[in-house]
Amino acid sequence: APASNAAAKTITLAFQGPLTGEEASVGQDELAAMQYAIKLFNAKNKGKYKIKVVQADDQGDPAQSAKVAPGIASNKKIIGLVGAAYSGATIAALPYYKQRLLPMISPSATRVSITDPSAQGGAMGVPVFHRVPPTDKVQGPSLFKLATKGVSSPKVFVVDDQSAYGVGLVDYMKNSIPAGQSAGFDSVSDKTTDWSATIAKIKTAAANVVIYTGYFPQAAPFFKQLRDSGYTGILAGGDGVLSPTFLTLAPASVIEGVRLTAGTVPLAEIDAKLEADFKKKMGKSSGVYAAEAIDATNVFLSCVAKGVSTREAMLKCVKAYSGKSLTGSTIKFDAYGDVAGGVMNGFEVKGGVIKFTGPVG
Amino acid sequence: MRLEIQDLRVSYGKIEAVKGISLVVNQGEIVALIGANGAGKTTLLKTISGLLNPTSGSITYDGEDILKHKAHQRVSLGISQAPEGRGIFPGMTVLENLELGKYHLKMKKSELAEDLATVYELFPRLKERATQAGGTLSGGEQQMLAIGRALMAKPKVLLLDEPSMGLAPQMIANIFRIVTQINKIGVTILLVEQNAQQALQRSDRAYVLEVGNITKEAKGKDLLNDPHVKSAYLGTGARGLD
Amino acid sequence: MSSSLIQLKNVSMKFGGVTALSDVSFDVKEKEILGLIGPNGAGKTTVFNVITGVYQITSGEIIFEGKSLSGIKRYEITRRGVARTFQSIRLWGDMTALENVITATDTHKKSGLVLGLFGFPVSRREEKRDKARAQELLDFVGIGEYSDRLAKNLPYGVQRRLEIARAMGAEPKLLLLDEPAAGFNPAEKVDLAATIRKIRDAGYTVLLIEHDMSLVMKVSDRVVVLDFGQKIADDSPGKVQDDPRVIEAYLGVPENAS
Amino acid sequence: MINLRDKGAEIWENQGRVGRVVLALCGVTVVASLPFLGGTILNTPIADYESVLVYPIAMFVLMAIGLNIVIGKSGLLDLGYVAFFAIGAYTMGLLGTKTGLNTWEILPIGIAMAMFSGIILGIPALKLRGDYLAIITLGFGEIVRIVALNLGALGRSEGILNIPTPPAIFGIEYTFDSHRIYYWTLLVLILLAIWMVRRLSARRAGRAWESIRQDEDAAELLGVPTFRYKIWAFVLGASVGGAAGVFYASKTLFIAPDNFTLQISILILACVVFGGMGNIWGVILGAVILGYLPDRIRFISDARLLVFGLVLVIMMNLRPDGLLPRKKREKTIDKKDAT
Amino acid sequence: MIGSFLDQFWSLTFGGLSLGFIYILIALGYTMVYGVLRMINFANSEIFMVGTFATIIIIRDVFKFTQTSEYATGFRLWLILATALIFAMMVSGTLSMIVEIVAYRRLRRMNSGVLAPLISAIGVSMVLAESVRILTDSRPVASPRAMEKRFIGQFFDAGIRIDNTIIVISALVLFGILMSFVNKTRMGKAIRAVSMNPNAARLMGINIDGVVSATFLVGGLMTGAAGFFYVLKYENTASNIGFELGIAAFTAAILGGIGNIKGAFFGGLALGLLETYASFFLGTQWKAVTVFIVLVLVLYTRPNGLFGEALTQTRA
Ligand SMILES: Nc1ncnc2c1ncn2[C@@H]1O[C@H](COP(=O)(O)OP(=O)(O)OP(=O)(O)O)[C@@H](O)[C@H]1O
Ligand SMILES: Nc1ncnc2c1ncn2[C@@H]1O[C@H](COP(=O)(O)OP(=O)(O)OP(=O)(O)O)[C@@H](O)[C@H]1O
Ligand SMILES: [Mg+2]
Ligand SMILES: [Mg+2]
Repeated sequence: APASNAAAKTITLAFQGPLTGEEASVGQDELAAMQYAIKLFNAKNKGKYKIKVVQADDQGDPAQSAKVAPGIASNKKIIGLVGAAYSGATIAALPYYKQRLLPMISPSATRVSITDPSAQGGAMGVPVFHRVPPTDKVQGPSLFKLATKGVSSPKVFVVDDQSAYGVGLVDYMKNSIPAGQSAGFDSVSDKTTDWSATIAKIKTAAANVVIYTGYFPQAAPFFKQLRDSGYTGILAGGDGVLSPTFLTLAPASVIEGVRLTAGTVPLAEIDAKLEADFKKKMGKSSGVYAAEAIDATNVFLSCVAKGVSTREAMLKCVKAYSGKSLTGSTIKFDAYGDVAGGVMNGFEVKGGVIKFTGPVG
Repeated sequence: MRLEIQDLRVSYGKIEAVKGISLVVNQGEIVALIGANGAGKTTLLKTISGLLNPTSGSITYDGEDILKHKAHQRVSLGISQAPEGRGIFPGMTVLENLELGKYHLKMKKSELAEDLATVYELFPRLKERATQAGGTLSGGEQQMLAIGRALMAKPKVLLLDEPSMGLAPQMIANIFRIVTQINKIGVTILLVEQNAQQALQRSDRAYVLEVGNITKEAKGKDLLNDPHVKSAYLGTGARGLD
Repeated sequence: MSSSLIQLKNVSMKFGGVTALSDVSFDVKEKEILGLIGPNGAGKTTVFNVITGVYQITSGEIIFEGKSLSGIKRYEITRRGVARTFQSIRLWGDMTALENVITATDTHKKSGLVLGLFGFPVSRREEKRDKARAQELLDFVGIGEYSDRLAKNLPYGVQRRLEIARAMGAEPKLLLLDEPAAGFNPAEKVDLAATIRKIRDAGYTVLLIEHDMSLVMKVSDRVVVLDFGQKIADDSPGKVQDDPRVIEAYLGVPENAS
Repeated sequence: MINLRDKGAEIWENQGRVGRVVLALCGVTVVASLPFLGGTILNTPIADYESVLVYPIAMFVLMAIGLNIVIGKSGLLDLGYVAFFAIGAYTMGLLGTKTGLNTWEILPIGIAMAMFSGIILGIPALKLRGDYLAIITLGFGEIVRIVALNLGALGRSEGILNIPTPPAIFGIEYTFDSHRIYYWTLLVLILLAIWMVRRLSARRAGRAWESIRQDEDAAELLGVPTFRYKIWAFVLGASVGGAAGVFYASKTLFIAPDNFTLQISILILACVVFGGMGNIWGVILGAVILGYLPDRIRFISDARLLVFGLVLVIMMNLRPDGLLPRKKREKTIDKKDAT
Repeated sequence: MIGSFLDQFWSLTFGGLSLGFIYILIALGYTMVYGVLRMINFANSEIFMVGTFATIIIIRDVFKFTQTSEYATGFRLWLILATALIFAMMVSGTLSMIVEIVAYRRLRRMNSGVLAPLISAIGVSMVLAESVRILTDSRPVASPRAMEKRFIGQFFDAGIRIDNTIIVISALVLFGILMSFVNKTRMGKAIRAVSMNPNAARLMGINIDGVVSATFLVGGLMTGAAGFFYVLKYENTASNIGFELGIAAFTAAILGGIGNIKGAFFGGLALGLLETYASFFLGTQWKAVTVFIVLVLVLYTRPNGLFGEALTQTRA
């Protein structure tokens, strides 16, 4: 990069998510994706801008978030925040960002209540909060639909990981399960390693569709153990599972045919070259929510390119933004900060890669 | 086998408990060490066995500097101690406690039998209680166990810290007999005792220790008649009580 | 004779196969020094343990000031007026000598917590008085100069005396001393004998376990002898000393008792 | 290394009444003016300095003082202290959102709830010793979290939202971002807790706890009602934790089970031991440092917890009794038992 | 519910058993150290975690398996398994000894009580977990499957799978070796002696440092083996798995009576089964609560665990 460019305009953005501790993988992956988007942006603008990223590590914990947020909020240089990665941390941080009007775009906080005017707290994210992925409200029913697609008499067993994300998905899915199609529910700590009991329940219930609403680190061993126990039905999961790393966590035979939903698409599926480039530039393969994080960053960056350099302008610009996501769908935020008309995409693991199977409609 | 201590100083933090002591224990001797509470007797014995490190001075055994050996190595050299407070392993049975006395000898169980029999003969109570946990023994029984255990080690030099403490009169007599007996079979003995009367009678030589210093050295029997010793350690003759 | 302060009635104590006490009965009269002797393992310390509630007796009854002690919590027994020393020293090593005593003195005071939290904190004056009393007790047993030293760093003999002072701190009517003279030289034993007498003269009743015959015979008003968990004698010191059973079981053929 | 504790105690002892009052006032003033030092070297990168003063620092200090009663004073190894914090917080969360009660009214209720659960836990647990007690308390801490995670009434993993801030008191207004006000309020709570602990432990109760810690059997046999004192220690510790919880919930407006993990219990324990178990000033110092450090070293980003761990290892090895150890090395003697 | 429980009884039992055996091995890591130092070795969970990574390194990097590789068979399979097991044990054993030197030794020499080492071990544990997290990019890592998970038999309705069988049998063998090591050699006695009275132990000629090192080594070996079996069964690991499993194994050790090898055995089994049954009956989310309640009940009636000896046998 031309370091000589003294005219480079310095723009500071922030990322908030878990960067250390137990949950670090999610945040580290999103951060890498954000930095990747910035690299691309810089390459395109040839040193016109100098984009700095403040890393606000909240360990995925609301308590940590509450002390980081005021610091980020009062740092006037920061004009946009990618994050927070987790809904709980988002909620804890919101009061501060709202007060200082710091625009935020989350790649992965999907809790409905943040943008739902009828929820407790009444769309508490307005006006600063935006998010790229569709909410649990959209994803829950879609996931169910995708999982049962083509199954003549589905008996669905749903397992959540006790996280707000997983439980939320189940809550919104429940209403859309037709009578007689439910085989049961289980709620399993996200630290679980042995799944025998859950598997026994699934077998007892003679389920032929199993949906896991949680993240890929647990999904892989769960699916593995389930398959190894002789289960032959359908396996499905939400965007928490949709990670390239997921593919490395279980034998190809086990995860063949796993159905997944997400608002976006893994980089490799969008374009294998993109993923290869990512790996080259970032030194590791892209992670879960990579596309979302890139999309979120791009929204800010495109505003920067338009000359935005204050929070007020940024907020305005984000609200007015309309552009294409990596997948080609339109990103445009509604009054509550959700992507208007967000659709869920369906995926299936085929031959060791995650294949896009079209929107779940 | 000669234990020689030169100018030994030992401190607990800033307090010096042993202030430059020199003494000698010759092969085959019984040497008694008497002194009031807090004189530093226990400290001296602990330093010899390696539980404490001196600040200066030297201890040689058989001409060899033993300060460079750690406590557990000194046991292999043949120095064994029945410590103050007995040092029983409370959760182990009497038998296990005794067996541990032979730990450093790496013996098979069968090889224990003979020595075990000897100890049991000296202290029949221990045999009766072979399977009782050491920690539940009575005070005197524990004392017997501690001495028995030290004997199991087949020491060349035996350090006894108040072996008669807590024992019934009959047993005390017994203990001193035992001390003489094992001395006869060649064990060198350094004996710390409050029962100065008995100790001095049985010992070849004796040292008097006062606040960290040696103030007298003489033949045991001679000290019995020393007026100062008499008044300070023999209670002007035990008769004074009657 | 004055009335008995504590009575053991047919007390037995079994540990699995070991019978530590079998059918033992005796009493301790008020303001008396009762010597309790017997060979090692005869059951002397066990007597202390059953009185203070460490063990629940297998059968029999223990009566203190007319009331049975069975089923009473250990600390309650102390509060009723029984305190002991330990054969193997059990001081609170990381407290100073003085604090060891004051802690026991607190026994009879109202709980420091309720008072401290909701009422007045223990007043400075009262605290001062307790301290003074504890210091007195240390002086009384002759170790006043050690009051500021941590108990664990004290020489053995001082620790033994501190055990006595601490037990006295609990203001017992009955003081149980378990081999207080162990580790003392004869001269110190003479001192200790005087101290024990002083204790009695100060109004305590003393039950004394000791192996040093000259000491026991000198200070005791009466002596009870145990052997293999059974009482074999209960009489004045002089008589006990001459009792052939006692000689056989305990004293042994008198060695030149110089 | 110089013995800070003894130096401090010496200075204190050499003062008369007036001198002590002056010293104490100076101390309080310095501490109370900490929020104004945000521009100095003390500032925490990224995280907000004043928020860090409130949570974790002041909050940790309060909890560490509470835990110190349990572990430092009476020697009970409690690995589930966060439970009381959680109970206080959830009491605030539930009552604050479901009833009209305000923070000041809920405070005593939260404390009472925590104390009550302290008794419930204490009765079976305090019959156990050492590490058995540790695992039971650890389990209890987890249970409280799991119950919160699974009970609909407690909001499950979504937690409780919109918890009200305290209403104005003495003309002091509380808003969610008035960190200084919260800090000063916490300071008052901390002073109260210090006062309580000192009042309780300087004299009788302190000695009783100390004796229990060192030899419980001997204590019981010399008339100390050990079980009662242990329960008391537990309950008092719980009350401080509960108070911290109530106030915490009322500050963050939003609580979720994730705020009350076992890690918090462990951290608070680390504060206590790191600072100097049993010595309230040490404990406070420990909590300040361990609360502050992770945020001060945010500039090392990825490795900051690693560094934090290293600091624990190194400092414990250098100062096993903590930064400001429990009182008393004897006046003339250092404790170095050569054994 | 009961009916379906009976249907699933044997598969639940097999699942619980093999989990139980993994608990046992980790619990032995805790118990060995506790047995000699009377301290909870908080870093043991990370020693386990490192053992799982050691296993994966052998399978993935040395024998070059990937998620799409053919399964190994015959001699090659056993060679791989044996290499991985031994390597994991060695790595964990060595690490365990290092932990002792770094976190415990100095403090032990200073007689510092139990809490300082506890915190120092927690520090070591953070350092280990965070280092591995950074090295692995905060991601979970899977072990490619080297061995086909065949069913080698049928017991009532439940299939008996080869990996579970291997775990149970080898864990039993390891346990047997450990038992005889501790009981038959002088070491076992030395360990107990040191734990009861270190100074008296030195007077018996016992080298305390040596004994302590050896127990950490043995505990580490067992924990490392657990890491291997864990990977064999679950084929997954991450920098943060130690914590949860460590707590579980520690609970097992307490349940059985900590410091007691037999206790670790039965505690581990009991916990493995209890967790599995309780998850099935009461819902997985109440598993930990059930375990806690059972633990309280057991300890209330047996304050030293199922097999624990009273630690303090000194009398008043
Ligand atoms: N751990 C310790 N810390 C500090 N001082 C100690 C320690 N142990 C002993 N001392 C002090 O060292 C001095 C010598 O003590 P030592 O135990 O050697 O005496 P002793 O002659 O054996 O007495 P006794 O006859 O009472 O057993 C005493 O003043 C004692 O207070
Ligand atoms: N908890 C116990 N379990 C088994 N045996 C016990 C227990 N407590 C005491 N004993 C036995 O009971 C007997 C009496 O013990 P006690 O301590 O009362 O003896 P003692 O008369 O005080 O002896 P000493 O003079 O040696 O102190 C001893 O043989 C002892 O081993
Ligand atoms: Mg001595
Ligand atoms: Mg006795």
